[in-house]
Amino acid sequence: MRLSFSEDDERFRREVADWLRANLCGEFEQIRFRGGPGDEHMFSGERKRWEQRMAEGGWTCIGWPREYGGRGASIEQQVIFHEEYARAGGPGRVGHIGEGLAGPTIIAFGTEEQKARLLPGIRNGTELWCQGYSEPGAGSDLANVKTRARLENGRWLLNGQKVWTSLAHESQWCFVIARTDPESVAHAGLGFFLVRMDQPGVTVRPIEQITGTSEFNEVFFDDAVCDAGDMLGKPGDGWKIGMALLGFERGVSTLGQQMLFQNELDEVIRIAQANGRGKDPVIRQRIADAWIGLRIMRYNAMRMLSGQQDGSLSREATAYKLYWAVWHRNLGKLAMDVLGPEAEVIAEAPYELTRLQSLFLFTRSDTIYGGTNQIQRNIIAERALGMPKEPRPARA
Amino acid sequence: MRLSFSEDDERFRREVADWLRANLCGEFEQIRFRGGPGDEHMFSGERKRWEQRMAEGGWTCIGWPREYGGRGASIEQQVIFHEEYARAGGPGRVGHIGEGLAGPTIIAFGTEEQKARLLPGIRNGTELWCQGYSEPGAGSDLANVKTRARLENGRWLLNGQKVWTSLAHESQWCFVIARTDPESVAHAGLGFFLVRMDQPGVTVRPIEQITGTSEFNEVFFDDAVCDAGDMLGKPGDGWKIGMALLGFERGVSTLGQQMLFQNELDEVIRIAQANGRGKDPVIRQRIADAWIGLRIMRYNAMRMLSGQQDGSLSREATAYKLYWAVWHRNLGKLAMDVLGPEAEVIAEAPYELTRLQSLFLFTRSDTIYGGTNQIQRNIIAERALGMPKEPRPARA
Amino acid sequence: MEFAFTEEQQMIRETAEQFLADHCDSAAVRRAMATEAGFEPELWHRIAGEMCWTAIHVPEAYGGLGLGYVEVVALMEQMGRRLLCAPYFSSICLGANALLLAAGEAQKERWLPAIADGSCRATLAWCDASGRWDATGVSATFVRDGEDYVLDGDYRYVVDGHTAGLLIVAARTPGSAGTAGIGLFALPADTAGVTRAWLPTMDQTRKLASLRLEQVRVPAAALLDAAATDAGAALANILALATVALAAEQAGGAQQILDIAVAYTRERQQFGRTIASFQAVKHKAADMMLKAEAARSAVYYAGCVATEALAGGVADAELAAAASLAKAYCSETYFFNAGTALQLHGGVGFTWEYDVHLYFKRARASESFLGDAAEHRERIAAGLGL
Amino acid sequence: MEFAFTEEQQMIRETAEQFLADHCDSAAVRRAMATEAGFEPELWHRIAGEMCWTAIHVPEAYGGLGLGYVEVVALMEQMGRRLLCAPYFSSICLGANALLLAAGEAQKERWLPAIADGSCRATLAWCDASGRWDATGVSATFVRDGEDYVLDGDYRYVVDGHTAGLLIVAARTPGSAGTAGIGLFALPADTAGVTRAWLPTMDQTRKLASLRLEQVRVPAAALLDAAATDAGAALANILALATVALAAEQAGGAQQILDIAVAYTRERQQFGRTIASFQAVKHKAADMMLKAEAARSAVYYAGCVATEALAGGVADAELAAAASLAKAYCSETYFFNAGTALQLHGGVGFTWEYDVHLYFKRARASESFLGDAAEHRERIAAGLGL
Repeated sequence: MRLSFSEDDERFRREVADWLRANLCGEFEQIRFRGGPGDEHMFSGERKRWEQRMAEGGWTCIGWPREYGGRGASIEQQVIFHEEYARAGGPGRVGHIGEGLAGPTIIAFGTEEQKARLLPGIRNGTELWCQGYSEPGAGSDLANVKTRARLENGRWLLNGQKVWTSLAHESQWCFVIARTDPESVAHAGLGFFLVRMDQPGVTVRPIEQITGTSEFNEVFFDDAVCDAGDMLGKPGDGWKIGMALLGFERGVSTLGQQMLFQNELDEVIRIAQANGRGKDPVIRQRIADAWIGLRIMRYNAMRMLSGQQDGSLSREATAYKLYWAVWHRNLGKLAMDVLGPEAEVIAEAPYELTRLQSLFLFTRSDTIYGGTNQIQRNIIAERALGMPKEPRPARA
Repeated sequence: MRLSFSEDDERFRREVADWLRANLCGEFEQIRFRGGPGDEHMFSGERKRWEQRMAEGGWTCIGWPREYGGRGASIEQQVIFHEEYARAGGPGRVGHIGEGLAGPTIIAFGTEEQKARLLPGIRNGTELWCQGYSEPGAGSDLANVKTRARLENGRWLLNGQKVWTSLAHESQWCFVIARTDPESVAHAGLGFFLVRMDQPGVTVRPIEQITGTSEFNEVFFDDAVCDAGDMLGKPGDGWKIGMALLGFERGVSTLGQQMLFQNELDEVIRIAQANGRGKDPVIRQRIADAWIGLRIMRYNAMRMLSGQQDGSLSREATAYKLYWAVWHRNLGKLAMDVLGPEAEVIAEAPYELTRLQSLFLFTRSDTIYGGTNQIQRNIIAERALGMPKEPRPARA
Repeated sequence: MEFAFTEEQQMIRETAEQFLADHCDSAAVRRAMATEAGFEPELWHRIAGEMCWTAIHVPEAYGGLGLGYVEVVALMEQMGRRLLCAPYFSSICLGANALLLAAGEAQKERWLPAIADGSCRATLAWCDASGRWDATGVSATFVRDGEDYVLDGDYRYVVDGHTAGLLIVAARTPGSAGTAGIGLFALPADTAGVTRAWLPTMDQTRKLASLRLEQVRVPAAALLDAAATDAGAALANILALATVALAAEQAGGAQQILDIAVAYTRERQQFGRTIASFQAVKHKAADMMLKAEAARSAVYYAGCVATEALAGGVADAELAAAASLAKAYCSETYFFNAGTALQLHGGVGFTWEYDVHLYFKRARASESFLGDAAEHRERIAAGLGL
Repeated sequence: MEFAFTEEQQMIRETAEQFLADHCDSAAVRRAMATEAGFEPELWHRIAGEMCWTAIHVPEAYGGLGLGYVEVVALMEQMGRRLLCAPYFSSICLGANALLLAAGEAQKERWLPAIADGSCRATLAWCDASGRWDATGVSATFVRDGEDYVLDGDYRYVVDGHTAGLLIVAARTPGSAGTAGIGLFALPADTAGVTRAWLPTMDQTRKLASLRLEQVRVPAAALLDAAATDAGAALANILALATVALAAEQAGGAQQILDIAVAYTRERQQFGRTIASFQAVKHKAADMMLKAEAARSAVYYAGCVATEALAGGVADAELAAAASLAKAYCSETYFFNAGTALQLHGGVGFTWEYDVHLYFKRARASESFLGDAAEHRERIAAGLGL
């Protein structure tokens, strides 16, 4: 058991840091530390250009195999990359759904033709992806898919609605789970579709959020067309592929996420030092608690990654989402309490929030999306602790 | 809305206080502040004599109608009595199950013969009662009654086991819910029996508790005899009567209980002042929180009692048990933390605990007995908020 | 002991409930909160003229109804339920109370009738950017200059400070500190040297402002003379009364957001059943109810104490303790309930369209306003001799 | 980065798990805890002689195995799971560490081999009845008298102080305060002038004692000379190492009581189903698991830092922060998990017969021992420059 990285890894760290220092400047200076949660709608043009700059430097998709344009980077290297990226204030990645979700899923389930056709756009930062998972009214019940797909003249026609889709405006592609078998229920009869966004059958409508901004969208499919060759797997594979995709979500980016958390916590600490609330014993307790929680989050993640070399989802990994979501939500509250009465004052009328206000409000969604805390606790109890599922209700 | 008592009530308060001052002394000095939760096994002889002294003064069963030996005291007077009793350090009442539970139940459901025969013993402090509610393995599932009663030669013979019965050794009577219809399940087919403890068919076995003491007992019935005239109501009435009895538990004694809580909190505050922990900002927060919680408990109870004049169980009453149980449990923990490392040191080897250690350990049962916190939350959600019961499981 | 509303109080409460349900629905709140003033004059006129809420605890001698603070508490609870956007809290629970506790007879006669009939909207300004809610937050100064006083200083977080017609401001003699040397002044908002600016806030349902006083000259009669230049204790009592009212508003909000959440969970289906049937959901709701009920007990109690305090019947320390008790409990309860309601709503709780966020933001704003739970607990600890 | 046990560490851990499952069941714990000494010599002999746990992180030069503190942490975690009643914590995590950090070469050679082979059981005494766990709790004094030192003073809460053979005591020069003027002395427990008494405690699984030193005369060689009379920093590091070990024990207990509770709820039927199928029960268990896993991460991290610290590789502040982090988190976790387990057991959790109360009491005792969570958080806040 050891906390430090190897010399090779440290060399790699310097390489990343050097590249970022040389490139995340000039026109990109303005997007440093921007585009994170609560700020995802900002600077989308600049952030798209930044994605391509990253690609030129060979810093997109570094965890992908070399044959698909990646670097085949080790877990350590990926961790280091995400840490340095966050440390340097790298902006929220507009390409992260392609790189982290769509790409790995295509690599795992796609045909060679699909890989050859779709992966380069992700790798090169020229094609962005968004996700069509949740449906209105389904919430955490992901299998409750009502969007339908029917095959007509060799093309799939999709009808239905997805919700909570971020970056839908910016993306060229959306992956969509839809029901291919109209008679099916729950997990069966689903297909996994790769759908072009730029077509008449697709409409994007922003959702106005608690923050007054609209990172998330509703996406409507009205006979949206998906070529037969743009289905991943076969009809009926949708659930299996979708679950595998969710598995890719956990992992190496967590330590980068933590670095962003650290930036936020540091800001809170600076404010507490400046406005005198850092002398308040109760605030001190809470800041120390946040600091402890974040340090532990780091070692949780390192255990999770160290144990994940074999690809299995370890016991500790089931608790990770719940852990960070609650921590982050508490940090948002702490930020407000450290600010005291000044926490209320917004940046500008009518309703432009400060960064910490956005943090406060946005972190309320952390405990909801990607499976609410309640769902997470069910998962922990059932999968990690082997406790029984709730008995199915008797039919009324 | 008004907080103060009427002049008549204040006169009554002085009367109670005067009587206690004149009587709770001499041989009874040693039992002041004794016999509460965690201490119920102590001084049972003295406390039985005290019960009779109370009876002589006309201070038992004051809320009962005059015709059954009570004073027909108003709710305000009962509240005052319990407050003054607790303030004076009146010992834990060995007669409280008879006075507060058995008696009111007999008054409500008994025949005139039963009332005439059974109430005077309670009123005069000569016959003590214990309760046979819980069964091993049933826990909060009160309807899960396995104790059976069969009628033979005009007498009921009881077989089964009850648990968590306090004062079983001291009592002349036990009320027992038992199944009269062996085919029945859950709430149906139960009877409510008044059983003499002093008979060969009844065996009492103390339960050794977390404190090393044994306030609670198991009670075994092996063909225990209950005369036909000692059944309350009819076969099948058991659940109805039992539930009514539980209803009598809530009420006027709560403000007396709160006075005991106040004594405990005052002791914690004194310790904090003495040992310097009262300067610790975190401890200060917790003590203030406890103080706030207890004050609110008082006004919760007053609202409950003010609203209860019509006998209905108000919305706020459903939350009362959960509220005080959690408060008291937190106080136990606070007491330990105020003591700091000294909290560990017991009064005497091998295992005689201090009063506050007993409080700490005993309060862990507050959130369990009489319906666990989990059951209480179900009750609040279903009865007060009208949320649906959990669907019955489909049969496997 | 009669710890329940009297029939008259019950009637006031029910009338308020009905009025607000009719006139203060989500659309009305959203209309009002989007404006800089933060309230709709028509509604204010009805509240004052028709409902007479502005007159409720003002003595009959000054054009009021002469009722107690329990009635104010009952109203504030209902206003909190509906997120009423109106300068009631500022004008009545700050302004009127300041006059009642600190003004001389002539000053009361001059100002209270107009406040009671709603034609004058008052507020109280005391703390500066430090955000210290007690006398130590007063940094503005006053000096005597002939027949006048000259006031200088900055105020922040002044409720409805940009729209009130009458400003009651706390200032101190230069060099004084703590609770000593405080004076309260009543001055029309258009007095020369007063500048004021809206402070747009995250919670849009209560409007704050900053005030600047530069060489503001007021006649000697502007000094509230019952407490004169030793108004530290009066200021503490005024703030305690305001705190009780705020706590009542919080208790109302905590109850309403519980009701909204329960209604939503009963409607919402997931995994083939209404989510209200899940134990995790039920237990959250149960915890919310326990807190909402306890919050109500706390504010009714504090309302009784405040009524007696206004009648001169209790010690300052008792009023302060009751206010701190209520504020500490209600602050945490409202935020807990609003946060839990947001969680129980899932994704839609995160949208602008649903009302949950309005409660959530109001809960946060109210939590820190006039001191958060930790601050009030510390006050209580000090009062316990710790 | 390799944040998982090495194969060798894994083997040590698994061997310990098996050994303790075999030799430290509930009956063994109950036998040992009922005695004044608090341990069974046979088990101690096996732990030391057969398992070599007492030698684990003692350098090979002093008869030890020369492994790291991660291994100690792994063992303490397992001991915590089984509530091992043995003087391991006192002798190794206090006594041996004190010698390792503060003793001179000759002193190490004299004492460590006997500690490593278990024939000598050591402990550390420092704080008095104030229960202040750092150098400020040291009130015993030492004065030089010719070739000797003379020690006077009282100690309380000394782990295994009534049974240890070697006492390492902290004392201060008369008139000194805080971390200055501290010396550590190693003296046989039977030195003249030493009286010691068992302090019976609520948690019976770890024994405490009080010590009184009256005109205790020790030779100059008893002063641990690497830190000499400026041992304040060394004492802090010794306590930090002990704190890490204690946190590991807490993490183990927190895990075990979770396992016990889950097993119980799966077995227990109520309302016609296993109570483990109720969401309220599952969610409590999930929270326990989250905490237990995080506690484990915290102590493994702290174990790594401690290993480096013993090798002289990290700053004192980093060790202190790691220890405080681990102790703060594990203290709350263990108490939460034990309390929750008691609740999930219902009535039987309240009986002497079931083991839950043993964990519950140990959790409480460990929580305050060496500083509770609030104290350690405050230390961290100070370290953050707040």
